[in-house]
Amino acid sequence: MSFLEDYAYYFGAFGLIFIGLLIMLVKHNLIKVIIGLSILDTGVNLFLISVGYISNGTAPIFCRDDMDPSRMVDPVPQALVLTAIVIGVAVLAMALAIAVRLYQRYGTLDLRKIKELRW
Amino acid sequence: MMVELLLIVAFGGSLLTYVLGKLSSRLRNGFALLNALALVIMIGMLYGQEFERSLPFGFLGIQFSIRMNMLSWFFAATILGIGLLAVLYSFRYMKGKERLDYYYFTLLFINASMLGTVVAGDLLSFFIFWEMMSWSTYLLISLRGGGKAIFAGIKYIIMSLVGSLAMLVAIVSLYTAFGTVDIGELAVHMQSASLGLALLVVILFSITFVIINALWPFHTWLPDAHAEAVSPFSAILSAVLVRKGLYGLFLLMYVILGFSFLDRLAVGAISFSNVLAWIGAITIVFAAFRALLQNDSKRILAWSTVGQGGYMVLGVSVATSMGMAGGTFHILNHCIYIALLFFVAGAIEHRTGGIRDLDSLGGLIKKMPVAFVGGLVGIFGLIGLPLTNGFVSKWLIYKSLILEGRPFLAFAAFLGTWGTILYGYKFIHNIFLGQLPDELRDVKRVPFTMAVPIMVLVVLVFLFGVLPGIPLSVVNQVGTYMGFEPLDLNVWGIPSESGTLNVVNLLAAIAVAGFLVWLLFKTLGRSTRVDQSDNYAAGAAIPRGRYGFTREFYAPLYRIVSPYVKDFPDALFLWIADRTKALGGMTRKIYSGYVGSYVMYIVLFLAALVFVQLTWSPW
Amino acid sequence: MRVFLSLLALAVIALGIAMTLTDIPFGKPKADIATHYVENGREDTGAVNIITSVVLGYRGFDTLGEVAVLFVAAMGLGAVLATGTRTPKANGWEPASLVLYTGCRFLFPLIVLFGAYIFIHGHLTPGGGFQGGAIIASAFLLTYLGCRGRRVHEAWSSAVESLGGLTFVVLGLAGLTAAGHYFLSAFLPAGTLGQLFSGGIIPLIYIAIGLKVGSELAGVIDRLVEESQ
Amino acid sequence: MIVLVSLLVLLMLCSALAALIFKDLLNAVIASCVVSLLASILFYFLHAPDVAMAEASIGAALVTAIFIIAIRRTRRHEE
Amino acid sequence: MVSPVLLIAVPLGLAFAMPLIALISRRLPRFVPLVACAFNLIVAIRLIPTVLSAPVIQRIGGFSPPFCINLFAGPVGVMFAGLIALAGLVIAIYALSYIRTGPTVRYHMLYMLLLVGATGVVLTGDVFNLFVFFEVLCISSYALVAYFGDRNGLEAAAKYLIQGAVGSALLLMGIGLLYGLFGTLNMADIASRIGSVSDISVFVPLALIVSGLGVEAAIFPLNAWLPDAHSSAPSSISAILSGIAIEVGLYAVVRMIFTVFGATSIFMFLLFLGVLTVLMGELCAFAQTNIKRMLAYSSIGQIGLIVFAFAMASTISLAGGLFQLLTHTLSKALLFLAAGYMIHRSGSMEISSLNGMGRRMPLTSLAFSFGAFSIVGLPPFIGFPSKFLIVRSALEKQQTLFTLLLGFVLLGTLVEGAYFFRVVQAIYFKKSGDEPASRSLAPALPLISMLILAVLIIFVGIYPQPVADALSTAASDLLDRAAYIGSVLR
Repeated sequence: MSFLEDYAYYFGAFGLIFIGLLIMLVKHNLIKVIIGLSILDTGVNLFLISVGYISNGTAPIFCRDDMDPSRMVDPVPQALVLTAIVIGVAVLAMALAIAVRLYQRYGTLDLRKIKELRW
Repeated sequence: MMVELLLIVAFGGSLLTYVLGKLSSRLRNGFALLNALALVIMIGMLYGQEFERSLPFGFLGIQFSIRMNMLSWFFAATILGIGLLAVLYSFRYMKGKERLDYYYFTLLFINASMLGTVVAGDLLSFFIFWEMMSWSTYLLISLRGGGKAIFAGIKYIIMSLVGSLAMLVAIVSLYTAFGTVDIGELAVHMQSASLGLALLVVILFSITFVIINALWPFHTWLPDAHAEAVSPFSAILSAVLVRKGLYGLFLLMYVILGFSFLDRLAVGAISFSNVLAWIGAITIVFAAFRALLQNDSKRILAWSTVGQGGYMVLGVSVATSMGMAGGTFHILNHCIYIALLFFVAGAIEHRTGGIRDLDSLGGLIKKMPVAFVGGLVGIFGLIGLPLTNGFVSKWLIYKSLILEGRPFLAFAAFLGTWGTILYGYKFIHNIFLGQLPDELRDVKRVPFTMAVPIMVLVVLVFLFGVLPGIPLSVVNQVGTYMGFEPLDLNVWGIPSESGTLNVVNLLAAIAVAGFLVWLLFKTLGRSTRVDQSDNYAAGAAIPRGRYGFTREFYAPLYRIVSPYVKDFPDALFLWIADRTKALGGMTRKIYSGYVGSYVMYIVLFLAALVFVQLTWSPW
Repeated sequence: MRVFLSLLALAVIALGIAMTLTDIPFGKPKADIATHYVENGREDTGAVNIITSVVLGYRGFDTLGEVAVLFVAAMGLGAVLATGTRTPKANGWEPASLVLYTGCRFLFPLIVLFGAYIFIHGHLTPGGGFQGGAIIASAFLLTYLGCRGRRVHEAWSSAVESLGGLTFVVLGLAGLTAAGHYFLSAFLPAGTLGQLFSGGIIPLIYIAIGLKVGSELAGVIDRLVEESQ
Repeated sequence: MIVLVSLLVLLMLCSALAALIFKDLLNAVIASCVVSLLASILFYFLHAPDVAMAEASIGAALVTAIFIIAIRRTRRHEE
Repeated sequence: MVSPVLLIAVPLGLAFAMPLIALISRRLPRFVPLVACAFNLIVAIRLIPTVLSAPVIQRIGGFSPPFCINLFAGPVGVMFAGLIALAGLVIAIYALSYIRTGPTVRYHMLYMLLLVGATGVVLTGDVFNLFVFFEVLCISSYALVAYFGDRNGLEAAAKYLIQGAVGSALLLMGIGLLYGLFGTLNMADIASRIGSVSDISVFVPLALIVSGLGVEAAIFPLNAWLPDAHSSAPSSISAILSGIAIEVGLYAVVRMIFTVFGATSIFMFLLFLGVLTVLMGELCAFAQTNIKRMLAYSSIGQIGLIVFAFAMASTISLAGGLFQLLTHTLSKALLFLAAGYMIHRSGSMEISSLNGMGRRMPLTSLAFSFGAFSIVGLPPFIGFPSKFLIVRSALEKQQTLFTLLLGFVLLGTLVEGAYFFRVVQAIYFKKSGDEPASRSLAPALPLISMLILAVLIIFVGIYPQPVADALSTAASDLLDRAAYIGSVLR
């Protein structure tokens, strides 16, 4: 039980990261690769937050004055993840815009066929 | 103060020529000539002075310095002398062609940077001027455009880049070892240098100087460069620029290291001077026979430059005072007659509308007598007939070889001279003698401004031939600067116990022989003009038109010799260039265009890093 | 072959990271920096929600960079899609039914109001500029799906975007020139803790960010959608 | 509580694998949306309400919307 | 004393204000990048003297360093900011007349944000802040590579984006691990705590961060995007990417390795990687026929040379590396700008189409050959002092390994000389094809920017002393880890 206790979130986070990387490595369709990218980002964010967790802690917001600061969860990773999620969205939006225009130019999204720039 | 002024005038002059060229071509030509003349006069005034001064500004913590002594004066005089003649010559020669401002700027810039290398007091400024000389030469070699010129240019710049990179590594390793690049201080430090460092420095420096001096393995750029360059520049290129390699060798062997140190490097028979001597010998023989078959007038002269380079190295590497004097004097002589021959070849090319192929020339003796005289005297100097300057220096070199007991080297030199005689005769015969082809009917005489340099050089050939004492006194001072005891000589020749050279007896002998021939010719009656058909051709039908026997002049000889004289270094370098291009073509396949593999490279790189850390953890 | 190679590489990386994770036990107490933030976050920045005090107070420069990233994404999208060719009329886009149409039009103001509530109370309750902006953008998304033809006004959205970013930078520069001469230093009074008007410049920045993110994400969706009509 | 968490984690990984396997891009996008939602719930369990809201509103809603619009304008099935 | 944060805040404010300016008048936004770069240049120049003596620590938000993001304006950082501003200014002048078609207002906005991202990466003292500005830099360069919207541009941008996104994800993972291990994000704070953890668990975040940043810094296996991106982007963008973006990525890698991790044992690996990058870049460039693709591969070669110089980790070698970096920025920008107008004039990117360009565009071809000569490292140009310093630092190690590797690197420069001179030959000495050689100079503005770069290249080449001194203080700042930690956490 205690093993699960410790490594559930890490297992989930790095599972997502490696599945995301696997999609990007294996798949040929550009949209599928971008989906892999989004899963990779979610995985990294999950890992960041699980690093900052305190066992049986509380959310770092003083809704009542008498909350004990020492039991509060680490706020810094949450600040980082807020920024990281929005950066992930920015990259995804840019990727999909380029994918759409690429489809208009090439007529296909299969990366094995989009190989004019090589050597 | 004079030397800094010299450099400023040289470099400033080249820039100013380009600017004036934009205004008017006459102004530019006048200024270029004035500039060259002024430089010659200034170098004249510097004769005999010997000093070393550091300049106010430096480069990355290294102080530049200027150095003037007999050795650098000797080379500076040849540079500026030939430069003046070439500038004078190129007024008329380059008249019709385009991009003249660019041509004059680069010509004067090359002269200035050569002057810089010779006058430089420390190895870094020597290197800077050296590199400026090499890339400006590259810009001038392929001036005429066209496939072969570009190929020649690329070949030259790559080989000179190899040379300068080797020299850079050598200079920097000297700097890191001794903290100074000044030639004087280095000469002192080098005596205590470790053998390994000295060996590295010697090898790297000699690679550079062998390449620029076009000795045997690295000669391949010279024939192409000369054949494609414009004649005035090929005169400078072969007379002076190629000899920077020898200046470098003198600097390395005698000034910095000193000959005693070089012997310490020797391992049994393989000493530095031996290797150099054998390279010189091979160059002489190889170039002589390669020159035989060339059909292009300039290519013959190019191969002869390669050959003569071998003589100089042979003389220098014997390292006795006589050999040294022979080698140095040969630089001066070669400089004179090769420039003369290139001027003649250029004049012919200029007048006959660019024809350089020997088979289609002939009988120009009547049309261009000045060119004929120049060509004949140049070939005499090249071959080394008595009364010409070539004879004296070759005599010195042969004598030192025999005195030192180096029979094989002497034999190689003789074989080389024999080859030189053959292709010298081919040069004269195909161009001037024989029958005049009809398309050359209306060839005009050599223009005056081109005739002047030719005549000046002809006079010099004879002057140094008949009165060797004058140049030899200069050569002696160069020898003493480098630590050799001077030859005892008088104006007319060199008295030595094992056979003196006395030009007076020679003159007497020749005068008597000449009188006898004249007498014989006078008494036995007139020669009669014979019609072309009144001839015996061993039964073959006598051709009505022009006798074409100058075609393939030495073909039978060459068929015997050619298997041994194949130019395999050239083939080797082309093969290497081809292999790098193929390798480039192969390595770029890594960028296959498929994104999946690019992401795979990133992940593999990361996995490799982690794997190495997990298993072997070197860091 | 490709799958095997990638699995192998990922396994090695996983092994490496697992070795590192042994040094980061899950749920261990926070480091000194985080305890400092939690303990005197309220006094330093005046915000009850410590995450907001970290996002805007202690690490405000990150958020400035973050706003710049979103701005770049919006502009980049505009640049990439602006030169596109018109795709043919999207078939199968039949108009929404009346119920959906009126429902969307009714829900739009409510969602926008809810989004505004989120980013105005950024320093008090969970949530902030980014979450409020996203909710506003989802309101615009709803109108695209429901009632066709209603599009965000181009000039308005770019004006709001640039004003939002500009207020953030100007507040920072004001901090630089006015009090304590540090960029983004809290020069407005912190007000009483827990009240709406507390936390110095934090609510102002979050409002600016909320509007900016809302208009930017709406603009992103608008440009992506616009070509398919 | 930890049993619920590990169940959610397993569900999340399965939907991520589903996104890998589905040929139809729309299903893959829906699978990635499910991953986002489950991650948002996990964030809630990790006492990070701000991030849960952000993940839900941006990660689940807007990203999925953008994906669907993009698929609409290109090709639905992965060739 | 002007504060370094202005270097980031003012251009960012101007970038945000640009949409408003665009609403006011269509033609005004084109000049905003010029104003911003000029401002940055002035601020950087005024900062350099104070910074050379002691680094300026600028605290954002008024809290003491480990608890806030601080800008570390050391000699390296401010010099980089000045270089970015200078190159940005020159290329902005060029782009005024080069970028005519398409959404030009958005081009100028993205261009400015690229410069803001670069300046941010160079000045920041916080790891996550480095990631955020790194993202600003990357996303704006993705968009700008796809600016022309043609087949090649979009393909290159798509590939560049995917690789860059994977790199950023790895970088973020590395930062997460660092935070997990040390609980802090301030570079100096991490540097002071780096010893407290076992060896393997310090190495994995280092590996992640190096490969994440390495993608942008174009180190050998990670630089597959560079040839496509730099050859199909608009020329002004290839110039800024080659001139600034990869150098900033390289600075980030070096700052992380030298200062934050102090991983002195990884230098040997970096040494071999640098030599490998040089050989790869030069050999591939040798086999190219497209001019911009050749210049892109030569950028890879030059980056390898700089990594080789940095990996030797002595003050002289770092100074040489920084000097070579300056050389590459100036000369590669000049090469791309000149190539841009030559391609514009000759219609195609093939080297064979550049034949006889010397007559048709004399000044642009002169600028191109200046750039080519200075990249190869010939004396009167800026390339020579930097190559001299690198050769000197390699030989000062007195070890046969370094001399051998230096041999390979010089072999690379030889191959580089070969293919650059081949192009210069084609420009000057080959006859152009059919139509008569009508002389048409490039318009005035690009000529001005090329002139500025050419003058800089020659001036610093002839008189490199002040630049060399400034760079050696910068090198010692990069090397001196304890001083960095001390000045920040005092």
